[in-house]
Parts: sequence; structure tokens; C-alpha cells
Amino acid sequence: MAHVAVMEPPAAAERGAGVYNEKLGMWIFLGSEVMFFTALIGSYIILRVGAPGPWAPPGVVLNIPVTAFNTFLLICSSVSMVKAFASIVDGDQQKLKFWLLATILCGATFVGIQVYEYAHLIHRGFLPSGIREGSELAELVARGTLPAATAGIYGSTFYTMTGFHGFHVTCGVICMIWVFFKALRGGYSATDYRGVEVIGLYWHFVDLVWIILFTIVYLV
Amino acid sequence: MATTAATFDQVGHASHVDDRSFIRKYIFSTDHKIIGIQFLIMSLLFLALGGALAMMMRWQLGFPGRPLPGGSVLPETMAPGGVLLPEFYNSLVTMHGTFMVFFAIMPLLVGVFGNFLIPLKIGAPDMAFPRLNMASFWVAVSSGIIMLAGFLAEGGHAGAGWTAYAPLSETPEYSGVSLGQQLWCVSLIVLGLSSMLGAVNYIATVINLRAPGMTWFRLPLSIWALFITAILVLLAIPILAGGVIMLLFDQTIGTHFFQPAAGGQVLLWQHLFWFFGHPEVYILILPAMGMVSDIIANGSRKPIFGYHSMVFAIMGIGFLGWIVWGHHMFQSGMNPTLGQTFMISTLLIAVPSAIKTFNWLGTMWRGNLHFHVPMMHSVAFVAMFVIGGLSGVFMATTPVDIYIHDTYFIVAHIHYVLFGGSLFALFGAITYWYPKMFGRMMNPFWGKVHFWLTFVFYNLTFFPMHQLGLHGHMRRLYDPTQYEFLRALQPINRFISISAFLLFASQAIFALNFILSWFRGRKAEANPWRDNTLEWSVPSPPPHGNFAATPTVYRGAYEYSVPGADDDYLPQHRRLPTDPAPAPQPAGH
Amino acid sequence: MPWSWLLPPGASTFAGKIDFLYYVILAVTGIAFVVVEAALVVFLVKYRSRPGRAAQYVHGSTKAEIVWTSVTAVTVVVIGLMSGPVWNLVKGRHSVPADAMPLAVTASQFEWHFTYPGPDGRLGTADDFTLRNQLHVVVNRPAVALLRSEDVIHSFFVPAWRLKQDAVPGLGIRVWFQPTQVGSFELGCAELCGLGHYRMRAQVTVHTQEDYDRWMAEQQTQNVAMR
Amino acid sequence: MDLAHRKPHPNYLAIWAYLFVLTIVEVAVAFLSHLPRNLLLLALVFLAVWKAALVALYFMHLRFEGNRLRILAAAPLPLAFILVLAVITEFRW
Ligand code: HEA
Ligand code: HEA
Ligand code: CUA
Ligand SMILES: [Cu+2]
Repeated sequence: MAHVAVMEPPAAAERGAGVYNEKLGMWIFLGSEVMFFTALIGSYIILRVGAPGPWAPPGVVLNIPVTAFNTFLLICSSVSMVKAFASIVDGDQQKLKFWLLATILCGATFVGIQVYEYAHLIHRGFLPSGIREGSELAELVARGTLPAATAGIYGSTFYTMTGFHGFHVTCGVICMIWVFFKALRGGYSATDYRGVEVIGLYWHFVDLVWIILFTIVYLV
Repeated sequence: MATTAATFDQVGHASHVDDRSFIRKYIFSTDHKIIGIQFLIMSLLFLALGGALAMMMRWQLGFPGRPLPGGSVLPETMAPGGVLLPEFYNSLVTMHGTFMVFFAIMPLLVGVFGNFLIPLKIGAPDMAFPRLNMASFWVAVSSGIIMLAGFLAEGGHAGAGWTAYAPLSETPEYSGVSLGQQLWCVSLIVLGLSSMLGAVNYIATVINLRAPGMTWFRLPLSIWALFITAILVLLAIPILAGGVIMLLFDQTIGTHFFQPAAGGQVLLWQHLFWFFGHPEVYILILPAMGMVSDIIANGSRKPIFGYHSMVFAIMGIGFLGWIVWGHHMFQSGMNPTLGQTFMISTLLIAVPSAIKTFNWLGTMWRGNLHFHVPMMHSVAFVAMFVIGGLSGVFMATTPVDIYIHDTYFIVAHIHYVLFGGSLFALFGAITYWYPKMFGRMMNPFWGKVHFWLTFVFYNLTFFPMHQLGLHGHMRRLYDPTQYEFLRALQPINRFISISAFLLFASQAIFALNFILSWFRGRKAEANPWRDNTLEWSVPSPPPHGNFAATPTVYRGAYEYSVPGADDDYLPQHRRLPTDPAPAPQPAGH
Repeated sequence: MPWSWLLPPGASTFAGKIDFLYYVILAVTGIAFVVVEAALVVFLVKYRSRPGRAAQYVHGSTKAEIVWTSVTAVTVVVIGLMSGPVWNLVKGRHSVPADAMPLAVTASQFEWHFTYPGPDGRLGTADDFTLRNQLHVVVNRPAVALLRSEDVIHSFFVPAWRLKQDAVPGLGIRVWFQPTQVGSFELGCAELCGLGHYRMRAQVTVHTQEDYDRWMAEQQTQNVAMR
Repeated sequence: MDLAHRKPHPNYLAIWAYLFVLTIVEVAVAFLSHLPRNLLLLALVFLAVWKAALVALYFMHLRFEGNRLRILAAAPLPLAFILVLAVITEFRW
């Protein structure tokens, strides 16, 4: 009776990207985060390429050894995070708690070191608006080691990028503490490890952003 | 694969007894239908406010320097003796654009219809993340309150246009505005958070919660459009947030992103803003296009013409929208060679738009046209969007844009696509889904009166703006009579203003119809428009949880006038004897 | 006259080219407009629901899709190809004529400052002088202005010349023009630049060469007197 | 990630060591090598992308996910490139 189009069989439910809601949601959210960091990092690249003069050479203002250690910490925290995930997939509650705690400690230390670094930089005269008059760094400017023309946007971009990264780490640590408490109460199992996997994705993403930032902000 | 999804799937249960308290049910509700209605009320209020600001602007433009009737209630800092001050006029333009774009049309399309329609039309009990959804609304409300607070700020509200070009927008010495602009920034950052939460939700919901049989190419076009729109929101809004954060930091903590004296780049702001801004204008039209497609097929009692090309056209517009932002910056001092490439990519958007336009015509061709109120608005949408789209071609052409950039030709374009396009579609969509939202019909007689008055006065208001632009009338001009060559145009300005007042007054009919029908409208049956999609298979309004049992879908959304069927529509969930039995549901459903 | 779709008279060498493009696009979009709206109205009348009417059950037509897609694509590509050279002529970075008279234009809230090269025809020499809100140029002689801004973005807009270019703080943008008519014209600011944006206006005077020389001599004596 | 037949976990500690070594190489290249400026830039960016890819592929499991999720994850990257590259032509082209 009816037209062919009507008689198409109901296609098998091809629902989903094959992943559960929370994980899918986190990946979608990370897409948004990529664009957010694109705005910040992209602006930095653009400002740097179009800068009216040479940029401060690496290592003159920023403390490379300390940040290299911080990079190491964040990489460690990523491993501990993925270990936590592997543990709960295997159903090992004890290891899950151990690795989560390790991740929290690494993350919190990272933030602590960054706060220390900021305090130190500000003390030496490096501000979001540029170099403070009469500070230690102002002498470098006077001596010509530190280009004056770009010092202003150097501070602007540095604090904005690393600041928002640090903010993301802080949020990550807070969420992780929440996951940790849930783990203490046995909230995860080998059949439902959603919270651990989802916070893990976020955590690794923040680590990934830092890897990029470390190179283009500190080393270049 | 399937196992994981099934193991964790908690949603998908049938509706259950509703025992929530009043507050959980209507204020902090996680029900997507209630959240949609909350967004509707919020954004209609902002629409009315944006309209009121436009009326003040039109008064000043039509009758420069004369005291605004009733304007003496405004404080001295805005309008001493009722005469608008230039700085207040700038705030009016800015806030008119901001409210209309960010607080009226965008939440109406995405917040209201994204929320209300997606779960219902794909056969899901709710969104993938109902609590995030609730958060999204209340975050949007806070953002609106912050934006409104700007009017009380010392120095006045933001006044650098809705595009907030730096350095005017970030330097109080140049603009006289400081706190107002900062609140503008904070509000948009907060609103960005709300939109992002919404977008994550919509995308995840469409991907994961479609009912059995609801394949991608059986989705109604409104859902396709909302899905692509959500992707645009997801990826564009963070760019705006990033840019606005830099703008805010320049004002508050002394950074120099957009300050050339300290090494910043002025054009960087424009690049960031428009990289967001152009996808944004498609955010403001795609859902309208989708809903219009649904309504036109229904009003024509005919399958939508070229369903697949319609879907690909939506994707095409969505993608091309990312590579055309430079067309707002042709005269900005941007690299002229880059301008050439932006001209070509911009012109190419005419192609998917043409596909959509002609497929709407194709849908009506040999149809059986019923002119219910939503259909009238949808037909007007097609007619008006074409005018706005074609005027876009003038501006896309770089040499012609040299002349008409930043003139009223652009203002005419804006309003043909945004009012003639989006807002007409919204009037139609609100009338169409009103019964599903509130269980009552809007009054069709007053709906038609409102339509005709709006259609006529809208054209009388905005069509002559093309002429103003062609004679060089600049935008954002407090008092055009300062220029000799514009004085001759003052009669047009006055004519436009009077039409605009009548246009605004006509909206009272819609407001009254909307409010009164809520209490006194005719009770609506489940499927008053004899439509095919799933939301019409459940009572009006649908119960908490939407569907008594997860529906199974057997066909596309547009099977109207199928030969041999006993009615002129064939719902997606109706199983014909020839249809194979539904696949057994996986455990957990 | 103000209500028409015709452009007001142009008065520069490229005004004619821009106006021509405008009329081409007006014709093309005009045809598209008429086709679409006429079809719409015809369908609304012809296929309106009447007793006994039934809609035809069709899902589309690949042939029709191909036709309107390719016709539109070809049309816009042709428009693009026609526009490219004109854009290059006006705004291309290498299209400023070598013999153009140099000018420096500085915008600030809310006025225009025009610096003239003086009798020697070169900027940056002692005989330069600056006028506020008055632009004087010679008919049929190209001039190139170096646009700068001291505070916010402004936009240099002379409707009769069909010329508009933003003046951006931190950038020096060169923009050239060649007036074809003597007389007096208005120059406006086309970019929102603050509360005085609406009155940031300047007078353009296009002289014949003799006229201009006389004016220049006058300026010199005035300037000398002022010193 | 089928629960019934689970694959063994990748050796995460090896990835960790890998990342650690790459970081040391990176710092060494930045401060000890005397490459010309452009080459240095290229080398450093290459190393950073390499590290980032390791994190995405192993820690975030993209290596073991379906294609649809990979597309979803990669989708924003072209847009990021378009924005930055187009704006850079303002200064260099
Ligand atoms: C809903 C919002 C919306 C939509 C859909 C559009 C659609 C388009 N816009 Fe518009 N635009 C805005 C909202 C929108 N715009 C706003 C708000 C601004 C101003 C911002 C500000 O500065 O404040 C703006 C500004 C703007 C500019 C900058 C002007 C300037 O400042 O100088 C340009 C330039 O290219 C442009 C072009 C286009 C084009 C080519 C389309 C195309 O998508 C249109 C395509 C459609 C058609 C072409 C019609 C249908 C096709 C046919 C009938 C086939 C036949 C056609 C041909 C043969 C050509 N727009
Ligand atoms: C969707 C967007 C939208 C809408 C609907 C409108 C509607 C109107 N706009 Fe606006 N306009 C913009 C978006 C919009 N505008 C933008 C983006 C700009 C650029 C800003 C800038 O330059 O920065 C602009 C600029 C702009 C200008 C240029 C100012 C200048 O450059 O100096 C003018 C001048 O006439 C104007 C006029 C009007 C008028 C008369 C209306 C009328 O149509 C208004 C009619 C009234 C209504 C539509 C409200 C009706 C209310 C309801 C229906 C609510 C019902 C309520 C309940 C049920 C509770 N607008
Ligand atoms: Cu200067 Cu507007
Ligand atoms: Cu655009």
C-alpha cells in the first residue's frame, strides 16, 4: 500500500558514540576548553609574532629549574591518575585510594609551587602590567638584557595563561578531593568507575595544556 | 560497547509518580520542560526591555534634541529634562544590541527550544544532565542581573557598542565608562558559562539519548539545527570568554592586550570578537531555520523537500561560519589580501543558504497549504530572511562594503536577518509549541492580527534603513542632523521612528495573547497541529519523564500526505503492519 | 530622491567602479529577490488548502538541487571575481600611485588633523602645516593619506568618494584617493569613538590646481605671520 | 572497553618514563643546543606536540577509543589553527 520510504525497516538503534553520558559530556566539555585555551594561547602567539620588538629571552625572568620540576610533578600526577583508574577497573579499592591521594598531593604541590613562583616574580618586579619601577628586574631593563618594549605584554600574557591554567589545576584538585572521599566510602567499583574516569580525562587535559605552555612560555 | 552504555544508563526509565515539592517542581526544577519555560519567561522580558531601549533610540533619531515623552523620569545622568545625552544614547545602542543578541534571541532559540524540544523530539525522558541544565538557567539569570546592574553604575552603562571595540571599551579616559563596562564583561563571562553548560548537555543528549529507531537521518530538522548550533556555541563561546577576560584584565589588573602603546594589538580584539561573532550570528539563525522547516512541512501537509540537502546545508553553514569572520573587518586596516579570501568564503555561504531557501519553496510547491499562525510567521521568515541574506551579499563584496560598512545598510541587514528571520521564526515557534508547553492554545484571531501588524510595521521600519545606508548614513550616530548631507534624510528617519513606535505597540497584542492564553486559552489536545514528531504523541503538557514507555521510531519526521494512509499525516512512532517488530530493548530500559 | 536605490553622485576615480559593482549586485540580488518572492506568493495562492485538495507526496528532486546549487555558486563566484580587482585598486598595499600627494591625517576624540606637505610637496619638512577639520586637495590628482589615531578607533569616511578606512591606534594605514570634482564635501567619522562620535566631522574642499596653489600661498603667509 | 573480555592495561610507567626523558631532552635542546632560532622553535614545538600526543593517546585512552570519539576530540583543533594562522598573516606573509 504505502510508499517505499515508509517501509524502511527500523534501523537498529545506532545510538551514541559508544560511551556513557558522563564521559561523552566530559569530552564535549574538553572541546570547549580547547577553544578557551586557544583564545589565550593564540593571543599570546599573535602578540608575540606581532610584537614591536624582541621578546625577553628564556630564563631571564622566569625560573626554569623550578618550573621544570613542576612539569615533572604534573606528569607524575597524570601517571598516578591513570594508575588510579587502572586500579578501579581491576576492582582494587586500596590502590585506587592510594593513587588518588598521590594525584591530589602532586596537584596541590604544583599549585603551591606556582603560587610561590608568582610571589617571587612579583617581588622581583614582574607584574601583569610589566616591570615595576625600581625593582630588581627594572635594572635588567636599564641594562638592556630585558627588552622594554615588550615587557608589558610579556607580563600580561604570562600571568593570564599560567593563571588560568593554575585555576584549572585548582578546580581539578577540588573535584579530585571529592572523588577521593567518594572512593573512601567505596563509591566506585569495577562495574561503575565513571567518576574516576571522567575526572581523569579532565586532569590529563590540564596536564596536556601545561606541556604546551611549558614549552612555548618558558623555553621559547 | 553496548554493554558499557547499558550498564551505566540510568535515564531511560518510564515516567513515574510526580511527588516533588513546589520549589523542586517550578523553581529549581531539573525537568527540561520547566527549564525551557523559565528561559522563555526570562528572555521575553529581556526582549521587551531591548525593544523599549530601541524606542528611546528611535525617539532621539526621529526627533533629535526633543525631550523624550515621559523621559523626565530618567536621572540627570541619562537624560536631563528628558533630552537624551550622547553618552546615554551610546549605552542605549550597546545595551539594545547586547540584550537582543545575548539575552533575548539566543536564549529564546537555544535555551527555550533547545531545552524544550530536544528530549521530546528524540524520545528521551529528559536531558543527559538534568542538574547541569538547571544550573545553566540560574547562571544565566545571574548573568542577566549583573548586566542590568550596569545601568546603576557610576559613569553609566557600557557604551562601546555590542561589539565593544577596544581601546574605547577599556579606557575610561576615552569613554567615561568604567564600572559599567566591567559589569558588561563579567556578565558575558558568566553567560558564557551558562551557554557552555547548555551546549554540552544538548550535544550529549542528541548523541546518546535518541529513542530506538531514531537514526540520525530521521531526526527532525529542528533537532539537526539545534545540534549543530550547540556545537557552534560550544566552540565559539569560549573564544568570546577568553577575549572578554583579556578586556576585563586590561581594565582591572593593568594588562595591555589591546593597548598598542605597551605592545598590545588593537585588531586582536576584533579578530577574537568576530571569530566568535560570526558563528554567533549563525547560532541566532540555524535553530530558527530548523523550526521553520518543521512548521512549513506541517503547514504544507507535505514531506520536507530535500531533507538530506537541508541537513548538509545546515552543516555547511555551520562550517563555513568559522572561516568568514574577517568580513566584519574589511575596513579595519586588516591585511587586504586576507580580505580577499574572506570575501570569497563569505560569498560561498550564499550556496547552502540558497539550498535552504529553495527547499522551503519546494516544500510549499504542490502542497496543501494551511495558514495557521505559526505557518504565517514561517512564510514571513522565508520572505524576510531572503532580503536580509541578499543584503549580506552587498557587504560581502569588499569594494561595495567600503561604502556601506558602518552605515544603516548594515543596520537594515541586522534587523532583516534577526527580526525578519529569527524573531518571526520565534513568534511562529512560540505559537506552535505553546500548547505543548502550557496545555492551552494561543488565540488564533489575535495571533493573526499581531502577525499582520508586525509584518507591515516591521517592513516600514526597517526597509527604509537600506536607503539611509545607501546615502551614507552612519551607524551609532546620536544626532544625524549634525551632517549637512544627512539633514535631507531626516524625513526618512522620522518615518522610521513612527513606524517603530507602531511596531512596538503591536507587540502588546502578542504579550497579552501570550499571558491571557496561559489562563484562558482553549484547552489543547495532544496533537493540535496534526504533526508527526514524538512530542505530539504525549499529552499537552507532557508529564514528568515525558513518555510512558520509550517510544520506537519507524520513519522520518515529515511523512505527510502519504498515499494510501488513512490520514494526511503519519506519526513517527506509529507502527504499520508492514513495519518490522521493534528490536528488543536492551536490559535496563 | 532619498528614497531610491540609486547611489548619490560619486566624485572620485574609483567611485564609478564601486557604483558599477553595486548596480551589478543590485541586479543579481534583485532577480533572486523577485524569483523567490514571486514563487512564494504564487505558491501561497495556488496551493492554498481548499476542499478536496491533497498535497503531492514527494521528497525532493536531485536535479532541482543541482540546478539551484550550481547557479548560486557560479553567480557568487563571478561576483567575487569582479570584485577582486576593484578591492585591490582601492585598498591593495601596492596600488598607491607613485606621484600621489602625501598627507598625514591624525584622528583624535573628536577631531581630524590634516597635515599638509607645504609647497615642497614632501612631508616631514619645515614647511609642513596642520589644519583642524579641513581637508584640501586637488581635483584629478591622486593623494595618499597616512591615517593615524591618537586614542581610539575612528573611521575616515568621505561618502562622495566612496572611501572609508578605519584609523587605528598603533597602526599607520595608507589610503589613497583621486577626486574628480571640485567643490565642497563632507567627511565623517564612521566608527563609534565615544560621546562625540556624532559630531566628528570635517569639511573637504576639492580645488583646481590654480585654486589650490593660491590657497597654499595664503596658508604660507598666514603661517609665517603666526610664527 | 568491553567488560567481559578486558584488555591488559598499557604500561603506564613506561609512558611516564618516556615523558620524563622527552622533558629533559626539551630543556637540553632549549638551553644547551646552539640551533638557529627557527630550527630551535621547530624542534621545541615538535617535542611538545609529541608529549601532548602521548598524554592524549595513552593517559586519555584515545588510542583505544572508537573513531567517533577520536573525531570529537580532534574537531576543535583545525579551528584553533585557522584562527591563529589567519591573524598571524597580519604581520608575516
Ligand atoms: C541572524 C543573523 C545573521 C545572518 C544569518 C547573517 C547572514 C549573512 N551576513 Fe550578516 N550580520 C549580522 C547577522 C547575520 N548575518 C549582524 C548582526 C551583523 C552586524 C554586526 C555588527 O557590526 O554589529 C552582520 C554583518 C555582516 C557583514 C559586515 C558588514 C559590515 O560591517 O561592513 C557582512 C559582510 O560580509 C555580512 C554578510 C552576511 C552574509 C553574506 C550572510 C549570508 O549568510 C546570507 C546568505 C543568504 C542569502 C544569500 C539569501 C538566500 C539565497 C538565495 C535566495 C539564492 C540566490 C542568491 C544569490 C545568487 C546571491 N553580515
Ligand atoms: C534580534 C535582535 C534585534 C531586534 C529584535 C531588534 C529590534 C529593533 N531594533 Fe535593533 N539592533 C540589533 C538587534 C536587534 N534589534 C543589534 C545587534 C544592533 C546593533 C547594536 C550596535 O550597534 O552595537 C541594533 C541596532 C539598532 C539600531 C541602530 C542604532 C544605531 O546604530 O545608532 C536601531 C535604530 O533604529 C535599531 C532599532 C530597532 C527597533 C526599532 C527594533 C524593534 O523591532 C523593536 C520592537 C520591539 C520588540 C521586538 C519587543 C517586543 C516584545 C515582545 C514581543 C515581548 C512580549 C513580552 C511578554 C510576553 C512578556 N536597532
Ligand atoms: Cu571618531 Cu567616531
Ligand atoms: Cu558575519
